[in-house]
Amino acid sequence: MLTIENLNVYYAKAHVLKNITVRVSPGEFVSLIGPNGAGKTTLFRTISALKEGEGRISFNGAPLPRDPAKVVQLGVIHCPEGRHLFPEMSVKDNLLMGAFRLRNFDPASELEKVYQLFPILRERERQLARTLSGGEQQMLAIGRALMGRPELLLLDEPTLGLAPIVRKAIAEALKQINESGVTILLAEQNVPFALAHAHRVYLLETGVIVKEGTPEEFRADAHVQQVYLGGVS
Amino acid sequence: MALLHVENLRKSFGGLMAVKDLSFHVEPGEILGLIGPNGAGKSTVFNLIMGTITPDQGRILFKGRDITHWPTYKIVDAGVARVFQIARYFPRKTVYENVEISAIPNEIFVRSADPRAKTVESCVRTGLCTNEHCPGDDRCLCRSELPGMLPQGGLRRLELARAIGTDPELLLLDEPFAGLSHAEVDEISHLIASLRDEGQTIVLVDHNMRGVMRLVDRIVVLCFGEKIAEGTPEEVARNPQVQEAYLAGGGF
Amino acid sequence: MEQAFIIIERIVIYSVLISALYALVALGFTMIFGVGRVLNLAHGAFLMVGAYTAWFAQQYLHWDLYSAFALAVVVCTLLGVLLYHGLVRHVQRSPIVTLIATLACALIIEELIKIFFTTNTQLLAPFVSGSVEIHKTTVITNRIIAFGASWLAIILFWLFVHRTRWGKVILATAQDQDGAALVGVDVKRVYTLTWALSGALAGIAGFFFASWVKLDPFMWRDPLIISFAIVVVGGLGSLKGSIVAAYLIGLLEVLMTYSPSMRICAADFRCFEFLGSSWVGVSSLLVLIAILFLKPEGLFGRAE
Amino acid sequence: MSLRTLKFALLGLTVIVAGAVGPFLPSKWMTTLLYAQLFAVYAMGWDILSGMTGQISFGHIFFVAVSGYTAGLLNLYLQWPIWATVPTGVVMAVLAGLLFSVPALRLRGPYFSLVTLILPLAAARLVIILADWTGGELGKFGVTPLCQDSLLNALNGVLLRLGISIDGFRLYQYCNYYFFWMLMAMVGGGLVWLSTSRIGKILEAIRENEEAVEAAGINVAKYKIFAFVVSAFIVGLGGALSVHTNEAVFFNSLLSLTTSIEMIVASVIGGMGTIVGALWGGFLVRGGEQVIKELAQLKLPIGAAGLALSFLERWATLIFFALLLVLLFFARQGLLPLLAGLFRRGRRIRGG
Repeated sequence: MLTIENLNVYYAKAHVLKNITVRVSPGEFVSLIGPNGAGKTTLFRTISALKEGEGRISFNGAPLPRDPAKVVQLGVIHCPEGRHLFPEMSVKDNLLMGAFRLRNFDPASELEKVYQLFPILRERERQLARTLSGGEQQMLAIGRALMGRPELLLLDEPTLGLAPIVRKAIAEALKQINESGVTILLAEQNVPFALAHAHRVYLLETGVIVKEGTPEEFRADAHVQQVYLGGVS
Repeated sequence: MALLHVENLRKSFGGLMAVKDLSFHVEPGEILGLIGPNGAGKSTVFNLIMGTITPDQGRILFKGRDITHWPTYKIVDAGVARVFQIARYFPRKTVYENVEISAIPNEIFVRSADPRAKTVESCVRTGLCTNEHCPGDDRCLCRSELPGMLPQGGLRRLELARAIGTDPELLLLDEPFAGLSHAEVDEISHLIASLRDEGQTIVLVDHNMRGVMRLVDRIVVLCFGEKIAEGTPEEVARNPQVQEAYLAGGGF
Repeated sequence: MEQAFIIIERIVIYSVLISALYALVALGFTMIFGVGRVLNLAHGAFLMVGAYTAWFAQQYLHWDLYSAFALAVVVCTLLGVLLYHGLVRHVQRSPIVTLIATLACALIIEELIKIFFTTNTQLLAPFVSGSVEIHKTTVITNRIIAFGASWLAIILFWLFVHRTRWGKVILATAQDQDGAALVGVDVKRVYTLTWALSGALAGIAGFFFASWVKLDPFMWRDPLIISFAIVVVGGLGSLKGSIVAAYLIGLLEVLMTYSPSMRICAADFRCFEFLGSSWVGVSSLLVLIAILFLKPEGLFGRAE
Repeated sequence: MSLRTLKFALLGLTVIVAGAVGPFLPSKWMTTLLYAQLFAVYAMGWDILSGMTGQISFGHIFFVAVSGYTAGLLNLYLQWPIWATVPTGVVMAVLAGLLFSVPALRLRGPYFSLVTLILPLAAARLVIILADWTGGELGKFGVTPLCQDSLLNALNGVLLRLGISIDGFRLYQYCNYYFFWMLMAMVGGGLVWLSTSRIGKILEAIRENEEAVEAAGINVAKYKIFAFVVSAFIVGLGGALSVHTNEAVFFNSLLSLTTSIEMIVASVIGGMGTIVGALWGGFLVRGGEQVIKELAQLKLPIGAAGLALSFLERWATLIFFALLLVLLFFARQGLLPLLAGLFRRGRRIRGG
C-alpha cells in the first residue's frame, strides 16, 4: 500500500533521514519506534508532503503527490505530533473540518462513529478544543483524522505526555480502528505501547532503519530489551 | 551543606499542576538523576531553577542564597549552567565562536581576562576539538566549522562546552542522550562520567532509567509533578510504587 | 446645560459613525495578520488605490457612482492577489523583509499617484449629497451611508467567515496552518482568497474613506495608522476586539476634536495648541505606543 | 587576516578614496557625496543596533529629528553656539534612546519594528502642531553655519600660505565636505572596532539566539540598551551637525520616513551587521539616487532615446524604489558578505 524507498531528507545541511525504506501492506498495523530525535516526525512530515525529501514514496502503486492537500485526497491522513487542532473551534467543528476532503457524506453518521469510539467527545461536543484535557485533545485529533475516512492513518506520538489510563484507552481504540480495515502506521517512543497491537515494527535510530521484525522478535532482542524496554526489572 | 536546595516548589499552567510541592537537594560532587516519564515535569523543574519561569510557591537555594526570582543570566553567573535537550546555538557563528560567547564575562566597560584560553579549554575538555586541533589555538578546527555541520553527538558536546564555559558549579543536563545513536550514547556518558571524576556536580534528567543507572549516585523519581521516590538506583528500582507507576505504567 | 448636552450628543453620534468606518478600514489588515501572520504595510495604499480608481472612473471615464465603486472593489481585489503572488509569498518567511517590502510597495504606489494625478487634493463625489438633522445634530448624509455600508460589509464578512464552508476553512487555517493542511485544505489557495478579500474590503473602505475626507497621494498613512492602532488595541487577528478597538479609537479622536484646547502663546505671538483638533492624529498614536509597551499582546488579545 | 583587520582595511580604503576624490568633484557631486557621507553615518548608526542585534528599527530618523530639532531650535531661538547645541542635541537623542529602549525590551520582532515606525509619525505631527516654532513642513532657516566666516578665513589663510587659492564658495563646500568626511571616518572606525570587539560578538549572538546568550550568563537587556544608546548617539550626532550644515531645520531631512527606510536598505544592500557594508550601502543609495536624477535630466535629441529619458525624469523616485525592492529580493545577503565569500573561496583554491 505505502512504499518508501531510499528516502533521504535534509534540514539545512543536516542529514536527518538516510536511505529509509519502509513498506506497509493493506490492513497492516505497523509501528515505528525509536528515541527522541531519531527522525520519526520528519519521516511522517515527508510522507504527508509538509517537508521535501529525496527518494521514492508511492501509495497504491502511484507516486504520492508533493502537495499536502492532494495527499489527503488520496486517503493518507496524518494525525500529527502536537495534535494541531483548531483551538478556537468546537469539538464538533474540529471533527467536521476533518471531513473536508469528502464531497458528499452524512455528518451525523460519521460523527456517530467517532463518538462510539471516544464517548467522551460526545459530552464535549460544544466545547472549544483548547479547553479539553491533553487526553481528550489526543482523542479529538484521532477522531478528526478518522472523519476523513483514511485508508492509511499516520499517527505520530499519540501517547506523548498522557497518563497510563488514557494510553490504554487509546491503544484499545487503535486496535478497533485497525480491525475496521484502516491501515495504521504509528510512530512511538513508548515501546511497550507501540508493540502492543502492531503486526510489524521498524526501529529508527539517528535517521537509519536499524531493525525490522515482528513484535515478538523485538521483545526477544537483547538490544531492544536493554535500551527500550527498561532493563531494570 | 548541600549545593542546591529546592523547597516545596509548585507551578501550574492553566489548571494543570506541572510541579507539585517538590523538594530535593543536590550534594557537591554527586550526579543526581531526575527521572520520570514524558510529561512528568522534569523540564519544568529545570526551567524553574534557571529562572526561565517563576514558581507559584516555594524557593530555590543555591549555596545558601535564595535565587528563586533571579534572572537567568544572574543564576548562570552564580554558577548554575544548563544543557538543553534541543541545542540552542548560534547558527552563523563557528563552533569556536559559539563556545567563546560563554567565556566572555558579562561586562561592557571593564576589561577582563582574555576569553581565548578558557574557550579552548572548554572545547578540548568536551572533546569538541582535540589538542592536535588546537595546538597553538589559532588553526583550531572548530574555527571554521559551523554547528549545522556537526552530528547529533557533536551538537551535544557543543552544548556541554558552552555550559562548561560559564564555569558552573552545578551542571543541569536535560535528556543528554536524546536522539543519539548507540555509539554516541556511550561517548557522551563517558564524557559525563569524566566530568564527574573532575568533581563536577551534575543534575541529569532522563525519561528512561537504563541510560543513567550506571552514571548517577542518587535518583529522584517524578510522576505527574510529584516526587514518588528517592534513593540510590538500586533502592529506586526495587520501589514498588516506581515499578507500578513508572516502569510498568499499566502495561505501557 | 443645554449646550453641554448638544456637544455630548454630537460626540456620541460622530464617534459612532466614524468608528464603523474605522472598523472597516482595519478589517482586511486584521484578517491578513490573523490568517497568515503577515503585517501588510501596503494596506493603506490599497485604500488609496480604491479611492483613486473610483475618482478616476467618475472624473475621466464619466462612469456613474455605482460602477465606479464596483471598479474600485475589483481593482483592489486584483491588487491584493497580485501583491500576494508577486511579492509577499516569496518573502513571507521573514517578517522583517515582509514589512520592508510592503512598505516599499506603499511608497511606490504613492509615487505612481504623484506621477499620474499630481499631489493636488481631489474630492470624490458622495453617493448622496446634503445633510440631515438627527435630533439637534447636523450630519452629512453620505456619512450615514458610509456608516451603514461599513456595518453591512462587516456583518456580511462575519457571516461569510462563520457560516460558509470557505469561511470556516479560513478560520481553521488561521488557527493552525499545519492542521488545516492535514485535513486536506490547500493552504496557498486560502491565502490567495484572504488577500483577495482583504483587497476587496480595502476597496470598499477606500471609497468611503475618501468620500469622508479627501484624496491625495499621502492619504494612505492615516488608514494604515488607524489599522495598526485598532489591531494592536484589539489584539492582533481578533475581529471582535477590532470592532471594540475601532469604537474606542473613534471615540478618542472625536473627543479630541471637541476637547477644550489650551493655546499657549509666547510674547512674539508664536502659539502652541495643547489638545484640540490638531491633536486628533497624535492621540491615537500615543495611545498605540502606550498599549504596545504596557500590554504588547493588545487589550483584548491573548498572549501568543 | 582577521575579520577586524579586513574591516579596518576596507574602511580605510573607502575613507582614503572619499578623501582623495574630493578636490576633483564638480560642485553638484560634492554636495551629493557630502550627503552620502552623512547618510552613511546614519546607516552605520542603524547597523550597530538593528544589523547587529536584530531589533529592526523602522523609525531611526526619529533620533535624527530629536537631536536635529533640539540643536536647531536652541540655536535659532536662544542663540546657543554650535559647541553647545550639538552636544545638547546628542544628549537629547541618547536620552530618547534610553527612554525608548527600556520598555521596548518587552517587544519582539515585528512588534518592535511597528513601534519604531510609529515614533517618527507621531513626531511629525508634533512638529506640525508646533509649526510656529519649527516651521512645520516648510522648515526654518537661519541656523548658524558649521563653517563660519572666521573658520573659512583661517582656512583660506593657511591655504594661501601653501600657495593654493580657492574661491569662497568652493572653500565653503570643501569645509563641509571634509568635516563630514572626518565624521564618517571616526564613526566608521569606532563602530568597526566596537562591532569586532567582545561587545560586538555578544550583540551578534543576541541576533542569532537570545536565549542562548542569556544561558551563557550574559545580561541581554543591558547589551540591547547599550546598542540602542550608541546607535542613538551616532545618528543624533549626524542629525545635529546636519542642521548646521543646512543652516536650517528641514522637515524633509530630519523626519522623512523615506530616509528611515533607506537606512535599512543601505545596510541590507551592504550586508547587515557588518558596519562597513552599511557605509558602502549609504554611498550606493545616495549615489544611485543622484545617478538616476542625472540620467533623467539628460535630454538626448534623438527620437526614442530622448523620449525614454525625459520619461525617466518623472519616474526617477519610483524607479529608485523599485530598484531597492529588486535589490532586497536578490541581494538579501548583502555586498560585503558576498565579497567575503568570494575572498574565502579564492583563498581556499589557492591553498588547496
